[in-house]
Amino acid sequence: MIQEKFVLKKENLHAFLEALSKDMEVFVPCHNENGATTFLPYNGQEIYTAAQTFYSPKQALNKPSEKEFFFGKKSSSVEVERVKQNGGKMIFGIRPCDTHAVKAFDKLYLEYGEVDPFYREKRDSTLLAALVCTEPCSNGFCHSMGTQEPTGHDLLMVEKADSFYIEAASSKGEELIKKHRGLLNITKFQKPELNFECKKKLDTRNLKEILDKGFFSKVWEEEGKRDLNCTSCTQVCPSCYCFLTLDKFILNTENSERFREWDSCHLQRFTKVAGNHIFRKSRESRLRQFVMHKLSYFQKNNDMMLCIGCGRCISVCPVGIDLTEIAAKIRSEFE
Amino acid sequence: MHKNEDFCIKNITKIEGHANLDLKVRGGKVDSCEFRVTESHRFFEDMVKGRHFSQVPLIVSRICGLCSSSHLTTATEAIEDALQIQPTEQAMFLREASLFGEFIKSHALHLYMLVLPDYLGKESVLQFEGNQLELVKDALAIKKAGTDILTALGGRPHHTVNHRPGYVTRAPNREKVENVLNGLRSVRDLAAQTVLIFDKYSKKQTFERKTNFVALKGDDYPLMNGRSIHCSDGTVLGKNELSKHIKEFVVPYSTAKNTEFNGKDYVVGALARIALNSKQLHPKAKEIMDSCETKLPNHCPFSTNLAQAIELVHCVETAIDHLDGYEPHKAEWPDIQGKDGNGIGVTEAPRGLLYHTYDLNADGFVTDSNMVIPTQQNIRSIELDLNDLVPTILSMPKPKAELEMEKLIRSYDPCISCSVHFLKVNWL
Amino acid sequence: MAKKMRAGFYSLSCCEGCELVVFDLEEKLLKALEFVEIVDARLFDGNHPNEKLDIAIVEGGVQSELDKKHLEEIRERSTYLVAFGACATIAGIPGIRNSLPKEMQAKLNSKAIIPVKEKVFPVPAVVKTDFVLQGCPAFTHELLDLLVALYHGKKPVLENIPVCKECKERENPCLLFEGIPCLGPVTYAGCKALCPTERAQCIGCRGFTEDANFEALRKRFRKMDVDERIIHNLFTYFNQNPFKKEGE
Amino acid sequence: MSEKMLTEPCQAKIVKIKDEAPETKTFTIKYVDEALQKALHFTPGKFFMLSIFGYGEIPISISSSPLKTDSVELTIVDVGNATHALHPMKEGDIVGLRGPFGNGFPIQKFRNKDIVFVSGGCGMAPLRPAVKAIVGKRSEYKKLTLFYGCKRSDQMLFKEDLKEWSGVENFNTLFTVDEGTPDWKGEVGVVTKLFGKADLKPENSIAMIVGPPVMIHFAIIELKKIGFKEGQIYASLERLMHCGMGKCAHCNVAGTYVCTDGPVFSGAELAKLPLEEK
Ligand SMILES: Cc1cc2nc3c(=O)[nH]c(=O)nc-3n(C[C@H](O)[C@H](O)[C@H](O)COP(=O)(O)OP(=O)(O)OC[C@H]3O[C@@H](n4cnc5c(N)ncnc54)[C@H](O)[C@@H]3O)c2cc1C
Ligand code: SF4
Ligand code: SF4
Ligand code: SF4
Repeated sequence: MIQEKFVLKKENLHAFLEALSKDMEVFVPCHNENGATTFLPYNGQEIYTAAQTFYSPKQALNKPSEKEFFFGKKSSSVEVERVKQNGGKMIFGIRPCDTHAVKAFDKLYLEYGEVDPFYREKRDSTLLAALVCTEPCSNGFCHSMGTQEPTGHDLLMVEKADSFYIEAASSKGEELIKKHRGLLNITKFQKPELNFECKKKLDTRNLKEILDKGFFSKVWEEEGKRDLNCTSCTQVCPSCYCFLTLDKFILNTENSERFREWDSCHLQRFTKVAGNHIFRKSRESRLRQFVMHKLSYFQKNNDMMLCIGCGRCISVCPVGIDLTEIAAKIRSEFE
Repeated sequence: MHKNEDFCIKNITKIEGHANLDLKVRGGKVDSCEFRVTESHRFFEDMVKGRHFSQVPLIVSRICGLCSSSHLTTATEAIEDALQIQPTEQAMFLREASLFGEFIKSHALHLYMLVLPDYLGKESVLQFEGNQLELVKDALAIKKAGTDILTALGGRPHHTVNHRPGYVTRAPNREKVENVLNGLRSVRDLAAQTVLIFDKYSKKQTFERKTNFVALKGDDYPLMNGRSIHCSDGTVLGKNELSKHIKEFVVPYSTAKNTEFNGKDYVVGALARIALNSKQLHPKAKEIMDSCETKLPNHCPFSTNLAQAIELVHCVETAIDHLDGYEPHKAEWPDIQGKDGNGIGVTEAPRGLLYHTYDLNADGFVTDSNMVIPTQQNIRSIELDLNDLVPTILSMPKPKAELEMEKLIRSYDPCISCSVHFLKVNWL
Repeated sequence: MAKKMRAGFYSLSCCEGCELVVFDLEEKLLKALEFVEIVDARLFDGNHPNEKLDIAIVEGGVQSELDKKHLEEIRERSTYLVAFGACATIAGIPGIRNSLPKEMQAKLNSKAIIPVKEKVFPVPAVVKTDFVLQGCPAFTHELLDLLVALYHGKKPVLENIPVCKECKERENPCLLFEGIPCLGPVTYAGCKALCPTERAQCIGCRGFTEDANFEALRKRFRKMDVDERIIHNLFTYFNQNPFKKEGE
Repeated sequence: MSEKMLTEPCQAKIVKIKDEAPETKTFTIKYVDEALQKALHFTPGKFFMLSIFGYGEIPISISSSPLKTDSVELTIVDVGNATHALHPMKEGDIVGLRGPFGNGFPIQKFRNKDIVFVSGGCGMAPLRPAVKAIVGKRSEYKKLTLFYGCKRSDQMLFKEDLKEWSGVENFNTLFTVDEGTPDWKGEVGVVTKLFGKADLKPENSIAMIVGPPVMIHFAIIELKKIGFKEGQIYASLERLMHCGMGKCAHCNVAGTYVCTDGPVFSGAELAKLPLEEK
């Protein structure tokens, strides 16, 4: 491990990103052309680090629709071809909480049960350059979720007035620093104390047990009534991963492709089987599935909460549904 | 063929909308000629009543799929007139560019898909073969250049979504416009080729009937923002005066209103525009027009197609010049308050002069409206043309004569959906 | 290799924009013609009223007895019938007429040359409809997907997915937070959130989803201080008033 | 099982097709790659993700005996897009197999017990491997009872097997239909009505239930009435699935994954699952 810490002057930021972009696709936090903050491949645009991005960096790993297989029909066989995933990516400036979302993906796709080669291929070539938060964000509650420190990152960065402090956090990160040392200055640097308090809180003590007990609580019904089921929360959540697979023929040929697409537990089709039977027909049951998956269910197989406390679902909800409030209400009812 | 003959062409094909033609010939002369629009009434004038002004353009754009931008722009202009607001520069720029897109789309489809089969002796483009297939590809390419303008500037090829009275909700970035420009540049030659094709067919047409041309006039070849309305009989009107000169009336056999200008039939559309504004054509269009064997303006209705082809060149060239200077501005979303008043919008749609007027109440909700639409203005002329044309073609076998009549109708590019927008019924 | 599908295009009362989108397939149109044969379409062809069809694509709503007869006759000779575009699927803009005062309707009918029905009906309200393709105008990519699917014997279904889902996939800022009433949460997705991406509100051209929570959305609009009349206007843009009480 | 078998559709050839009932066929399928076929082993109750290329990937239970793995049988009802595309397929056609997935019935644990099989409709398909495995090792188990209910008699699956099983020593097979037809001489009514006709001794018994949700629901209630404990009941569930390996989360029922934790659940587990969520 290189023990030195480095500093990247802000005037060198673009040169640095440019240099990185030569080897990989670098996703940076920025404004997209629609005016929202999100992560996009670097192409010289202005970097946005003032706060957490509205959209999470998950599109860097899982796009809304991705081709997984090509099936080529031959006279007496079908050629099954796994579509190569673009390798060589970095998520630059990913926030600590979001690195935990990546960790949740890793646990699910790479550790629990069978390894998913589709995700592995994308993840293996992805580096994380975490940017530590120094101020609380509007709806985040990372302190409650224990996600204020980054995890699984390759570089660690802290933003200062005119520079970024950078340190390597993995051997891959180290290589990167070696390679681009020309743009970096060595510095003496103490990692700052993260001594801010999140504005929002979620009491996680025994949360799983309490929520499981509250499965039939009235709270679901009340909240379900005002739920639009617009799926916005599942779309912006950095750790929502539910997907479906979809086969499509290529025009009138016998060849076809299989896509993986984001699904959302807020939709009726999520549990619809042949004969149009829908297991979760009511709004409340679908809202409950979302909240419970985040705060309770995921732990069963993956030993961590799926919610990493970024607060995006709260910021995005048009009708102000807030999972920390739901959890608190159920706690008060069932503790 | 006999001197007495009944023609009844049902569901005339390759025009937009449903119409029949009933024509009786007695003693070698046309005894009665009824262009029957059979599309049901569509009541737009009433449907916009009670609607907030911001929603009106999006509703009336559904009058017609082919010229939705024209309706949208006209309504927007009318509402701005009523509210007495000045649209942002960006909005004006994009509106004008969208109209070029619409003209390109509409003319390309009409000329290649609907008219050309007549001249090539085919029932439809679907039966084109060999070299003719190239023409289909050309048509789709030109049309694409037009729809690309609309898609880039307005969100989609039909029924633009981002234009609002006073502003645009979102302007495209330069890159999108760059793509559009590339598309336009690549069809320059195809547009010019279109003129040659239709010159070839037009010069064979000898039929003429003198009519009155009416079109908008302005500093440029005006599609919108015209300052006045000119008429080939010399009348010059401001847009407020138009309603006094245009008389709408209903005929008992058709769901479309007919119109008269100064008590006479008249013609709007490409031919009228060229007749009145040829000086303002883009130099490239002008040059190609002058090189044609068919000399425009003339009074042959079939020449409309040639005029459209020339406009195609004009629109492609002007759109290139226009969009080349595009700079996206910072988005402005002015807060526009309702206000009572009456507003008039007049533009040139691909098929001719288009006129909308709205009355708003103090909160900006529509209380009354009226629309005069190109096709309804031409219907009278179509019938009168047929009166003159039919006696000259009676020697032909009946199917051939019928085809000639259909050709004449198609040359006007009638758009029936538009013509049946009305509610107010004033019985003759 | 399956046989070419025989298709017909029809328009009832509408602006014919949907028929035009077929041309927007552009180069794909020529590809599609390799497996779809257009045997009856007035706009680009002659009339062939007796052809049997595999698939009839109908745009426009039913406004008159004439429309109704025409539609029934089309249904008769087609295996599948597709309602194409908002007028056909949900009565769309012409459907605004359905909420006009009754007296006006009566007055109209007394003078109409083609007798109009007192209401505009969408295609599924008149004949059995196999598929609906939403949108005003309908979307080419969906038409192509449907044709490809049917060619291979697949039958797609319309799922209750709101526009917001796609809006979020395209990473737009939500208009509801800018005080603009947007119908995205209650409207069928499939347009890739076209309007919100242009920063214009969704006006519901793809129809309301079956499980839409209108009441919650109306409350949200009221919270934004949107004029009641505008809210009413919005909910009745393309769709029949979801707040209508029995018997109204 | 290799990663490949579980994570990508492997080509398999249809070698035999048998009409089982209206809209139901049994397909005998073999991996194209023999090595994969050799590597295949499964317990009864497991399922495959079956790819009908271009039409989709659907979960389908194995319906053949686990004792015979040189090919597998899948019994499939024509209900939707994928199944509809599969039905007209012919011998020699290629489909894709991914799996097998799921926990399966722990029949090893059931040795030396009385076994009760309860099945409804096409639920017989996932149950058949269990019956076959148990009948194949008849001496290891005690008394066997099969209750099988169908809508109509012509919809009964595996008629030859049923006949064969009724001849197996100490195997009581009882059938019922919802709608009687003139040629049907047996019982009419729901499957739980049959329970009283067999001499069930709950003490040393295990019940395995596969069928539609309602049937499972009532079968459990009735069995409990007779004296079955939750731990003696096993049922197989059905949910929408897109991956089969606990990743896509579609089959998640209150935190339990039907694909990895199930599809077979004990009565005790089922009692904790809100099967029909409000
Ligand atoms: C563990 C398990 C075992 C099964 N075993 C069998 C069997 O042995 N024989 C049999 O005939 N059927 C079985 N089914 C049901 C079978 O999966 C569905 O009938 C099938 O998915 C319908 O697909 P489709 O494309 O024909 O129907 P469509 O209605 O067109 O389905 C569309 C999509 O919905 C999904 N889907 C629909 N119904 C179901 C369902 N019941 N379960 C899971 N996904 C569904 C599929 O992803 C399918 O691609 C089983 C289901 C499960 C969960
Ligand atoms: S559930 Fe909400 S707060 Fe938790 S990680 Fe997802 S978006 Fe963030
Ligand atoms: S802008 Fe409209 S469609 Fe998009 S998320 Fe907001 S409400 Fe939904
Ligand atoms: S966003 Fe709404 S109005 Fe716009 S195209 Fe989509 S469904 Fe239609």
